[in-house]
Amino acid sequence: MLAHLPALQVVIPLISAPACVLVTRANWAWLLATAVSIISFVIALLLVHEVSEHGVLSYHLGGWRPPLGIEYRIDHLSAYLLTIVAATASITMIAARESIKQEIPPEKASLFFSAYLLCLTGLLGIIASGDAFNIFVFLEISSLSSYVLIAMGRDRRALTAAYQYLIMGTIGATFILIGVGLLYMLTGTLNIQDLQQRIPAIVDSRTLHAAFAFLTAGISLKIALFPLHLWLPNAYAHAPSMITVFLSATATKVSVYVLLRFFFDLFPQEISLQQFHLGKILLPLSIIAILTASFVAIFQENIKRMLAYSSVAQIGYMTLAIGLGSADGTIAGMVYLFNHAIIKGGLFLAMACVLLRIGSVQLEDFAGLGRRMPWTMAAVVLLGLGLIGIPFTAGFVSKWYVLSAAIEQGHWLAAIVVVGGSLLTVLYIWKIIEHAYFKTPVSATRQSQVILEAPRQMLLPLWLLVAGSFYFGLDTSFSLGFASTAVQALFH
Amino acid sequence: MNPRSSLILREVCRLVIPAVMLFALYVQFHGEYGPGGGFQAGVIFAAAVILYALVYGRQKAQRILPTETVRYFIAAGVLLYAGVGVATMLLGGNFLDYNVLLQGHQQAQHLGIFLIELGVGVTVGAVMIAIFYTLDEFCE
Amino acid sequence: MNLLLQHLELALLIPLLGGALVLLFRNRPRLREASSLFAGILLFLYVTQLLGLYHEPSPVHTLLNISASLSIAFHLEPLGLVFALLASGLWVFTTMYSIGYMSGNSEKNLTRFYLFFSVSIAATMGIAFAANLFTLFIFYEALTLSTYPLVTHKQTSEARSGGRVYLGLLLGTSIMFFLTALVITWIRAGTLDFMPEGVLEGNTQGLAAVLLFTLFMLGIGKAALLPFYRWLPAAMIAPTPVSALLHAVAVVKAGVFSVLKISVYTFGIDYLATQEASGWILWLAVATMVVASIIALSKDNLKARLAYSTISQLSYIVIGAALAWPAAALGGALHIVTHAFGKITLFFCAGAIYTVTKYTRVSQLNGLGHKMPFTFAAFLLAAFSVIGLPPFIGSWSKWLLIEGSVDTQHYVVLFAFALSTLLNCAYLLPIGLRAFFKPPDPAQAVTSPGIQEAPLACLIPLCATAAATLLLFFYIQPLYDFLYPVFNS
Amino acid sequence: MFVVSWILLVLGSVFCLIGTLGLMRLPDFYSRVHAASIIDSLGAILILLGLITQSQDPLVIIKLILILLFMMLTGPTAVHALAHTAVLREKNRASDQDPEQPHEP
Amino acid sequence: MITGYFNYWVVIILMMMGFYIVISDSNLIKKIIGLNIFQTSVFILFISMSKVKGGTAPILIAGADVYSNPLPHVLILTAIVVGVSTSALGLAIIAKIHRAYGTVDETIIHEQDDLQDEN
Amino acid sequence: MLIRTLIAASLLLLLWILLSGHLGILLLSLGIASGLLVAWLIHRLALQNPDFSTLYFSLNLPRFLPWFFLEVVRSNLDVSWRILHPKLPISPNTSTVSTSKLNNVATTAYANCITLTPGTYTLNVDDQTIEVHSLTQETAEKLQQGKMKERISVLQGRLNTS
Amino acid sequence: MDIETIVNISLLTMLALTVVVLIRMKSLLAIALSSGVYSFLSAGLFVAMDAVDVAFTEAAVGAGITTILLLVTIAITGREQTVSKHKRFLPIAVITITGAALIYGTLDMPPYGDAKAPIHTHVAPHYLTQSSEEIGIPNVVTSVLASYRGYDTLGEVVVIFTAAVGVLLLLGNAAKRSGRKQ
Amino acid sequence: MFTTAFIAILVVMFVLLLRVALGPTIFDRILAINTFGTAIVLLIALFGFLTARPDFLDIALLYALINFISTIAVLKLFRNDSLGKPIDE
Ligand code: NA
Ligand code: NA
Repeated sequence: MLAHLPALQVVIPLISAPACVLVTRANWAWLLATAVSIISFVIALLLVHEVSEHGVLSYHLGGWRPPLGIEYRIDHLSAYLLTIVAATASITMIAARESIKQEIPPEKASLFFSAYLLCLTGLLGIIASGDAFNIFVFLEISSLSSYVLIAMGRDRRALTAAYQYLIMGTIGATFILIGVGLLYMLTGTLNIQDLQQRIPAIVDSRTLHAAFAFLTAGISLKIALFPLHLWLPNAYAHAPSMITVFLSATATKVSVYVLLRFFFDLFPQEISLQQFHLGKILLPLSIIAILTASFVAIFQENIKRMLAYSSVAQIGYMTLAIGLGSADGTIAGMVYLFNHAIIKGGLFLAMACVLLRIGSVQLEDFAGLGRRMPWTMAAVVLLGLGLIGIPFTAGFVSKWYVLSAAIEQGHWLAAIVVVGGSLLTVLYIWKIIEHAYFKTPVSATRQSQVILEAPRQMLLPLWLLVAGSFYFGLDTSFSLGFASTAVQALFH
Repeated sequence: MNPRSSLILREVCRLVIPAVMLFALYVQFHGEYGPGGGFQAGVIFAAAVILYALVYGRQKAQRILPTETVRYFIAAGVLLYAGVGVATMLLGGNFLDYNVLLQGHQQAQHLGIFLIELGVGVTVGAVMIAIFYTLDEFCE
Repeated sequence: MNLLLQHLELALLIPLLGGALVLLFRNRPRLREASSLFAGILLFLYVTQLLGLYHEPSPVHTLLNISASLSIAFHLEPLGLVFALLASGLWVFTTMYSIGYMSGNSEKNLTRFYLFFSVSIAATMGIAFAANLFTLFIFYEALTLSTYPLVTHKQTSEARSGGRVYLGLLLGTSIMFFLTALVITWIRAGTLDFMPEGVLEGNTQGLAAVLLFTLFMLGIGKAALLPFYRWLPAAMIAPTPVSALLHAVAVVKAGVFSVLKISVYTFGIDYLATQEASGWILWLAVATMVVASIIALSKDNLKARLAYSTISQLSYIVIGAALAWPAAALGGALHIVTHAFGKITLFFCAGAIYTVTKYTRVSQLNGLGHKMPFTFAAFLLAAFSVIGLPPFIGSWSKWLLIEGSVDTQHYVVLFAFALSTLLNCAYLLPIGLRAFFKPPDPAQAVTSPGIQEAPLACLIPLCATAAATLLLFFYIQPLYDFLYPVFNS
Repeated sequence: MFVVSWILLVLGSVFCLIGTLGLMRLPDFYSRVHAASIIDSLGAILILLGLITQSQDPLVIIKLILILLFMMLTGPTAVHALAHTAVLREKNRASDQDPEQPHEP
Repeated sequence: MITGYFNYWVVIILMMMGFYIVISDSNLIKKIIGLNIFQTSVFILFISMSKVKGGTAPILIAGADVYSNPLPHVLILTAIVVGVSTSALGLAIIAKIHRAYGTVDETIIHEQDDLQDEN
Repeated sequence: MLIRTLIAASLLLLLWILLSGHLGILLLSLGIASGLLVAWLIHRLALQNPDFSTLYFSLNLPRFLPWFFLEVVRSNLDVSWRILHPKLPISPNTSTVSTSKLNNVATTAYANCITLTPGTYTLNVDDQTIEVHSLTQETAEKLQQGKMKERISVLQGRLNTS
Repeated sequence: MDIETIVNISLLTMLALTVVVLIRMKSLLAIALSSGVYSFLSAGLFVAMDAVDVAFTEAAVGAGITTILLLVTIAITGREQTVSKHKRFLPIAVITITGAALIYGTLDMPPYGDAKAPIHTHVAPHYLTQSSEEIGIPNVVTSVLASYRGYDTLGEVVVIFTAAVGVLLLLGNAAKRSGRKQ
Repeated sequence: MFTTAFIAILVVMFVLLLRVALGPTIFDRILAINTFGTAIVLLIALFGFLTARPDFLDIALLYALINFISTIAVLKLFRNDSLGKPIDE
């Protein structure tokens, strides 16, 4: 069965999604989703092991050799991303029960978890696939399910956010489709490895330029790169809490993966960088993203929204690192991606706890929360430190490598922005901490309100992430080590 | 309103709806020889049901084809499709490698294609009907 | 006993365990405070043990490798040992003093207070024993963060805004400049380890060296150079023991200690001199020294005046490093110690005065000397030491610094020292003199009648440290000998 | 056979064109329905007959006949439903105004 | 030149007109229709690629040996399904938006949201 | 009921064979299965007429078609001539024709035949009448003569004339 | 010019006209119906370009589903007219740039129908020549769809399944409520 | 031979499109679109013959069968303000 791992990684959640629809009890649906997430995680770990032992795994779906058929291709990079997504999924699902019980009516739970499983399927499929069009298909599975999941938020703005995301996401996906179509037109193949072989011969074609442009625009939309990020803050702010946790830690990350896969693998990276000036596109946009989004985040009163803007900025860090165009920069980007998944996932999880207990994530309602929800808020502080990039946390490691990659490339502006962005992060994270610990609630109702600490089922995963943030701040053998092997393979 | 005002529509649909349904099944099973296949068949079949709902009312359609049943079909099609993949896996082939289903590889391919097209048809038809039901119920 | 040397993390663990005990006994104030004090004494004993065991060359003890080039590692070297000894020793006094002060002023949230107090000492120990720049940086940041709750302790909006400035400037400068400098060093030198000769020789020249040194100096915001000194006066909102901790024990001392350590072990004093990397930082420090003194003179608020005094005094140490001359650097190192004793006494006194009278302004102190004789006597002794008059320890470090400026023929610096000394006199002495020789304000005498000497828990530490400023003048030689090899290898 | 087919196709085309002309010339919706009927009836019938006469494959002929049959079944039904609704609409005119039908039904 | 590229150019124009509807119109339903047009034009682009002059539909028959490329057809079949799914979902969301806001006009929705923010 | 379903199934199988043209075992059995399935669905959906009226009518239909085709041609020529005429000689009007003695199937056929011949189309079907829109007065009058109705009423056979 | 080209060009032109008409229309009903015309025309175009299966799908979807779904939604939201508050300048800029990029991209495309283009020489010939042996069915589109790239089709089914789950999840509750009322 | 018919159908389509654009009533548009369906059926049938691929007739048949569904749906919307209610309510 080991040989089938690449397929099982995607097929198990895929099959469980329709199975979940048939489940009638909310708790069972949750149990199924959780079990499947954990199984996916185990498979991802096995894949990491397999890849480390035997190198790249190629699985021929339908038994047809590529490029005739579709290939699942698990290299270090895919295994790395699979682990991140599956781990996030597991943690999210373990924590999800209470929060979802509160936010989703029980009769809809099975459909809801089915949609979640579909989203997971899509994300895993994107990562596992070695076929450009198959990536598009699974991208759509994940996108459609995320539109649905976001629209399930309690506020009516969740609907408009989901709609906006649907429009933007579909435009992005269609751009990617155009790009893939033009590539296919020029080469006659859809297999990524095959494309990689064939692209250098046609590098002067203007059609290839157009393909590159459309892929860039499409992927940037999915990544929420400035100025195509407008869908993200609303979507994250109004989605059901656990969905925000899941999506923030996975969705844009997987899009960053697609960026890497397309521009550093499908297009040989020297072509992307030297012929198509990918770095010159990414760097300025990333810099603006980091600065403006961080700045906007400071003025947000809704903390989920604040963190969402923060995500836009953090994505800027990743694309900046990748845009530096060096192997070190890309490694830094990957480490950043890994660590940000932990930290931002944790922060949104903490927000889920808060929302569960006080029904609001407005800044003013955080006053005095440090005393009332000590464990949750302590986690916010520790994860916040990680987001800022304080040493000992995973966030530091990622900032460190981005910064050093920037300086190594002599890109001083980027270096300044990296550290400047961290300062802006301090500003908005500190707003939360200050309210939670050094302020007493203003309104009498809030003062007298009995606020319980979040349930253990949520605190445990939350603190697991906190521990992760510190663990990966101290031991980088997986986050950095595996990422560098992955990226070095791309850079040959 | 006079019930005879829609007489023509009802009478014509007595003929057209079965024809469309049969046509859908024809399209379902002739995908290997001509244009069409599971997806088209599913859509056409759904169109027949929708036509029925338009003429005779959605609730009457639902009495015969209840939402719950449709929901089962939605899942069943996907499960059939993926199940073929799992079966090929258990028989020692790769996921969706139909060649392991039967001895002769062409027969095996035929069987595989037949089954997955059926899965597609069932899901697509059921999905379209379900979406129409749901949207229309929401309209009330 | 080798075990002690091999496990320098004990120096962090002891205060952290103290913190854990504080948390454990959060509902039993006596036990809580006792465990805080106990940890302090234990730490001090531990560091003295280290001092006894110290021999060269000390091995680097790596706690953990984060990646190939980043590790948390500790080592023993004279500079760090002295700093650790100073900090742990003064911590004992400060803890004692806090117990008196905090209960005397019936402050709240004491568990948080003692907890972060312990954590900040642990961070200070980490800075003292850091074997590489990365470790130093980590504990530098940890110190900032762990002192923030202390600064914001009162939870008023004033305290919050003070805390914001404190955190913003310290974190800001460290991330913006310190971290950048760190990365540059790493890329240039390939290592972040502290080496006796520095690590930059041969791979960084000219403007790059100047730039790098500047980044480090600006990045170490805790050294309170112009223009990043605002955090220190902002932090005056904190309770007095915290001010003592900030000014004498941990924060600013950690800053200037980092300045010295980086100058010596990353750049190397010789290298600094040959590259003239420290040239304009020297002038910046001189300017800070003079400007801060003048501002101090204009402040009526006692703690603000002391704060500006600290800023001015810190510049002495930076000048010591920036002169890039062994004697001066040694003077700087000594000044860490000598200033600590003087300044902690001054703050203890200020706190004692506040505890008893709730007075915060200099102009309110007229005639108080008769009611609080010990406090004001101690104040005067410490003031003499800070000014640099013999026979107080302050004079030794000042002397070495002046010698350094003469040796390097920086006469402007020499003049600045003279000017600063005059200004020191002008803003410190009148406080004590006013208390003893000016008649009390009649209005005040009515509103606050029963003023008496400070509580014993406050009085003992302040008298002890004041006595130390005098006594240590005669026992400075071992310290001098101990530090000498660091700067004259 | 070929000639027959040709004639049928051309005639069918002519009727279609006349139908279109009517669609443009006739003054109102109710009259235009008649013009559209020409395309739907004789136009379609003749062209399909032209194709039937053209082909040899019985399957093709059968399919063309089926097409014709179903068109003759559904086409008039749709037209009738359309006209019927237009009448109903005219009766309920006062209640709601459709900006894209300023004066007629 | 004209016959060689006419298909592509018209397809691009169609695409851009669909895209224009999506980003310029404030009616949510019309946006979905714009999206449909946009996507369908991309389908036409793909199918244009697949065409071989003198070829015939890729259903093997005796007597034909030049066939158009079947692969883009397959891709587009999938893409059509994706398009329908997206539209269905978009329309469902619109239905709910209408229930929540009483309108399907973006401008009015934004106005309502802003108004809510102020209170 | 069973008989009706079986008849429906065999008619559907016939349609299947016409569509498919393949007479292999597999496809034929699929055809039978499909026929039965749809027949069952017809039953479930209550799409059958309570009697065999549709069947009878359809079987008789070929007798009617040649006449009707000529009628269609004639009316097409008439309307075409009017469209091409520069003066557009039309006089649109609505009138009613009776449907007495026609069953539902025949009424439907009548209405659709009226629509299929250009110059007239059905506006509304009432209990005993069909409302017709005519392009000219003459076509309306011609329809009133009831020739078409007569021929259609023959088709519905003896079964029921309700 | 042969008849295929004429049909091709005419249909494309009509497509463009349809969209122009559609942009200018304000009645949602008329717009929904016109989008049906767009679907008709593209199905015709697909036939003209040998994509029979695609045409079939477009026909089924366009005539049977899309319009219906649009109409149901219009039934829900009311036949409200679009208040033509168009944002003009930015959209026009965006489409001009995107369009220009695409037009630029076409300049190195293999001309329409060129049999020597790489697209027709690399993988596709295998399907056309080997499918009858490897799969054994005449419709190569089906053999690619259901076997060679059968996994994509599974993905396609999952996409549509997702849409159903989404619609049921979003609107499903209303059904239950109204069901209880009756 | 087919050319004539093709061109005729194309012209018909153009004119129908014009009718869709001009209206003036919604019913004119629906009428034109309904007839457009007929034209497409004929076009596709003709194309099958032109390319000697009668497979295409399935598409024409499909249109012949279900083209009127959307017409019915629109009219239903006019009558009942909903698609799912029984038509005679
Ligand atoms: Na097919
Ligand atoms: Na007629």
